[in-house]
Amino acid sequence: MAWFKKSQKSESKEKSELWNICPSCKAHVYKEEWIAGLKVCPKCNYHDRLNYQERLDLILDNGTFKEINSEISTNDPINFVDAKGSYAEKAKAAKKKTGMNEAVVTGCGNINDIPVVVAVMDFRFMGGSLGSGTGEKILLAAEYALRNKRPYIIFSASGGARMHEGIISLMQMAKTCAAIARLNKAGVPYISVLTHPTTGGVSASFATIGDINISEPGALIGFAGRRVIEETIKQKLPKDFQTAEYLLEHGFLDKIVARKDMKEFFTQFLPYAMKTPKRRR
Amino acid sequence: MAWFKKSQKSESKEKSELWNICPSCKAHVYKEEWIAGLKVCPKCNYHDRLNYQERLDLILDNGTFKEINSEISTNDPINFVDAKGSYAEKAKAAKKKTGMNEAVVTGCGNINDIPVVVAVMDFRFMGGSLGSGTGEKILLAAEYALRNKRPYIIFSASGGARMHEGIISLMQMAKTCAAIARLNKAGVPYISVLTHPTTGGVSASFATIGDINISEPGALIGFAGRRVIEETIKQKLPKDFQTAEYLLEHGFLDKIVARKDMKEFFTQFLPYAMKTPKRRR
Amino acid sequence: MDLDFEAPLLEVEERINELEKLGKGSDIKFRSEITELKRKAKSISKKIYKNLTPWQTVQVARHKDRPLINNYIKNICSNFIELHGDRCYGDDQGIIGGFATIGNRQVMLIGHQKGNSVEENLKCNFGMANPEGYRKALRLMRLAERYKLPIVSLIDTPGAYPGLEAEERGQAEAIARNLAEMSQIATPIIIVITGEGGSGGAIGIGVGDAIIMLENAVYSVISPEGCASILWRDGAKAPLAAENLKITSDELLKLKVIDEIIPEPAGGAHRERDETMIAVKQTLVKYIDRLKRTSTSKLVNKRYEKFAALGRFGKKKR
Amino acid sequence: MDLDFEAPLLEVEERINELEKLGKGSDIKFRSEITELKRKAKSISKKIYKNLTPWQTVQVARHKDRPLINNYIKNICSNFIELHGDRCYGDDQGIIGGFATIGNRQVMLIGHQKGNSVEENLKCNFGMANPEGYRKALRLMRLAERYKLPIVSLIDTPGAYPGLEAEERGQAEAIARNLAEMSQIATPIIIVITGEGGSGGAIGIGVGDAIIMLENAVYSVISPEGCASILWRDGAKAPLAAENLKITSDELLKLKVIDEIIPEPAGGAHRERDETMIAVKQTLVKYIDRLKRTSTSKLVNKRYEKFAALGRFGKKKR
Ligand SMILES: [Zn+2]
Ligand SMILES: [Zn+2]
Repeated sequence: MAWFKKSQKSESKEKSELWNICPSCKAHVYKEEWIAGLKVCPKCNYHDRLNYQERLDLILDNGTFKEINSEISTNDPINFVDAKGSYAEKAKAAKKKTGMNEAVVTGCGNINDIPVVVAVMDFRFMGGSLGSGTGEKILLAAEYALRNKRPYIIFSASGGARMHEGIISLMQMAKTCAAIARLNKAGVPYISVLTHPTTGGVSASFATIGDINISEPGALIGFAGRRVIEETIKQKLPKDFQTAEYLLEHGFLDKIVARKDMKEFFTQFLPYAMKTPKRRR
Repeated sequence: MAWFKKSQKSESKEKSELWNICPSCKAHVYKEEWIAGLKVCPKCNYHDRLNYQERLDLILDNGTFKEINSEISTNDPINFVDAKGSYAEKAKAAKKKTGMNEAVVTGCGNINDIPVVVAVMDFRFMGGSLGSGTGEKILLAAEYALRNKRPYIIFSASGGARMHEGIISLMQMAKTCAAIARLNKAGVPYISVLTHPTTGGVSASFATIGDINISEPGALIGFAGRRVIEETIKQKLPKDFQTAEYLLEHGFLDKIVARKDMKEFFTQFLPYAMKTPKRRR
Repeated sequence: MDLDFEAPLLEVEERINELEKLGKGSDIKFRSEITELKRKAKSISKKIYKNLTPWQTVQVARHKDRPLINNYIKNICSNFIELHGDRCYGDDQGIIGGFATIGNRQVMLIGHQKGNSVEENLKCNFGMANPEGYRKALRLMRLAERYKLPIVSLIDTPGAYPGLEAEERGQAEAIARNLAEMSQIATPIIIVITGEGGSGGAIGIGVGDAIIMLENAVYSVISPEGCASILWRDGAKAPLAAENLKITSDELLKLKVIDEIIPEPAGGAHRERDETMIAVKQTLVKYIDRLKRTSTSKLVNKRYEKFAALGRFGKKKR
Repeated sequence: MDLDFEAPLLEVEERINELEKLGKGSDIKFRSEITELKRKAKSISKKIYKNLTPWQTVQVARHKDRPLINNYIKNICSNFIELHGDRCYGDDQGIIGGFATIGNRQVMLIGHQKGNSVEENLKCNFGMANPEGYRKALRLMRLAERYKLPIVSLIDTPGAYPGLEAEERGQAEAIARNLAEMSQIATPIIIVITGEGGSGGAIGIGVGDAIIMLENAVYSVISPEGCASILWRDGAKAPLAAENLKITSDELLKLKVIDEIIPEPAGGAHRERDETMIAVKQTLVKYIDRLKRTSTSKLVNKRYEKFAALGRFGKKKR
């Protein structure tokens, strides 16, 4: 197949206008088809990352989303500077690139007429890292869900804690979990959707303690990074290590739901969870 | 060593007057020494079974034991008869042999002046099997502990459910666990001491759900029998399988306490557990 | 797997099948004979099933065509959402569970899974669960409590799996924990023994407010084979052990271990699967509605008293 | 493992040692020189320890002679009863726990165990716990709640173990579960970061009502080495990362992540072990007595607000 690889390389630039190359199997798919297929590869079922807007469009009834706490933005509690410059600059660039204030968007909306509170992380914003603004928004949305007795759904997508905020980012793990614990206590449903990728401090906080944890096919979910683990244990890891399928097998996921079925899944599921909280419109 | 085995055999009868043969390592130990050593083999540390009276003497302050519900005895709910005769006859024989009414003795007493409620199973009574009378006494003692806010300690020693009582014996597992659950809810301490052997339906009920689970060295503890497991999985089991040490390693025991240290252990432990219940004398 | 005591019935049924095949083109020719044979089959099956020995009942309870949890899910539930995992070690398929709707009532359904094919049998270990199965069941029951959903537990297992790894990971503790927790869960729990109620593996998800049993199900502290090999030192004495152990629904009703028997059609659940499952559904709906009327604190107290009374033969002394 | 920045101090200390050995028979001869050297040593150590860089503090926090949980148990606790096992899979020695009495106050003590010897290091995996360790800690904390005992948690870990089996058995879930549960446990929880507070592995037993830190302990979202290798693409830049990450006790106090710093003797905890441990004991006693005066429901609410406020920089909007 050497000839194919070769031609693939030389043509890739012009092709990229029309085609999308699957990050997983490298198949070429018409961009139109790629988008129509919800960024799921028709060849290998790879579920590519969605930005927050695409996720909201996918899951909520058209026009029902109302954002809350949109003004909450990044903070620079430790005036962090690394080799590439300051965190302040980096955050500014992320905001400019994404049009977001933080790595998560929160608000309320309806899923087939059932009111819910959602938090959607966006990997484009500094790798979906958990900073103080992220944690604060996730906590405030949980408190909103608690007050209004509405199910809370978090779509996580994150490389972990945002180390540029130092210890304050670590504290967001405890902070968000405390908010979830209050929902648990009050019987307000909390559903975690772990999308590709959900790792590090986010996997070790709110993302893995849903009443039910669901995920999309092939999503990467894990605590430590593959490279770190391989260096630690001095052996190669299995190919399916830390995939959604692996987590399902090991007892940490309730279900893997294909992207196209996600809204329908919630439509089926939510009535079971809605027995305590009153249904509001 | 053939000569030794031979001489052992021929002399064993007269020897048995003076010597005790360790059931585990077959060492000959003077009976006096065996008893003085609390039936623990000085050679291999094997903790031989104690009868209920020996256990009570070992653990409670002299003269403090007051038995409760001693009149509760065996029942024959399904009029069971097997190859060797009726359960009624068998139970009668067990009573005669042991002087007990059931496979457990319950009551209250003090451990170094700390009042406790105890249940002590006795393997001599039909293999310490869990019958309806056993379950009833264990439940009633739990209720007594609950009413009086005293720590409840069960010393289990059992081959499992008493199948001669059919389904009623199985129900004793749920019944006793329900009593323990009430103690848990009220914050009344419940400590399980799993002595040799604790298997089957007793291991799968009250014996493994102590606030803390402790055991004696080498005690056999397990759900299924070794032979059944070997037949099922078609392989030999490791030597230490289902020992107290094995359970400790696998996370199901808090501590292994040598017999001679058992009373001292409770003297150390009980003050930690006694913060809720009032201390009574 | 044919049941030998069904031989006269199977003979007639076979003849009916033959005739129906032959008669495909020309109905009239065989109609009266078929009608007659069917009447005969019914009468034979009634006769056989009225007088099943306990050991025969065991065979019926284990029959491969008997409705299994998968069949109940498919036939009497809607919107089933299976939930996986114990959040600790794995996902055992010997016990499955999830949200289900039964006659418009939303419940948490759990139960043993035996599997309908050899492949499935292996996947779920013939309904012999590992500790993960019991821990998953407990997780789901707690979730049901949080969501205020009644719990329906379908019991059908030869027993908890007696394996090395099961011991290693605490089979005993997992069952015991469930017994304690189920006694306190603040939502209605309805148990149905649909097939084999095998000892600790059965009661491990068998504590509830209503214990219901299909007519030809069995529920026992030990398998008849196991009992025979211990007390008779001869596994072949299983029929005798089955007789003595009192493991059939009528005996268990007398002992007050169960609250109600769901009658099976003549010929058994494996012969009239749909009819059986509908009967189960109706009974479940009845109990769900009934138990929902009791406050949960009262429910939990009554559940305690229910089990506390089992095996209490003298006068109360508490 | 000597600390290079301690070189001038170590030199003087060595000389003192020599003289003391020599002087065994004839005290007077060396007495004045020793006195003078000791004064010098004290002055040097004060100077060094007053100006530790963050990276030097990391070295001190990791020092092999720094008091570990075993030392605290031996020196400031009485009647320690270690409790084992997670009731699910195993007994991890990377986190240990049990009943302990500290100045007559009964508590549940938990904490990371690094080990005092190579053999112990291996047994407890250098304080890098597996999921079983976190689950055991949770079990013990729940028991403490049942018995109304305050919880003391000593933190000293490079991080949770990044191993294959740890992932397999849910390292992430185990830590997350603890974070949620600890926020609701109805008994006082006092956290002391005694050495290394390594990321998720630290906070996994680090949620409480009072967060206390030894002066030369560190607490960080990522190891300086890890941060340097990611953000500087050069692990050798660890000192720079340590500087930037703000991981020292004074910085964390400013950030309100901790409530109090326990000062260490000049020369560090590894040099004055007993003095350090007594200071820890006194602080623990103070907080135990203080927190016991608050009702548990109020305690839990305040704990929530404490963590909710971390990283809240704008005005409240709730
Ligand atoms: Zn692809
Ligand atoms: Zn011996």
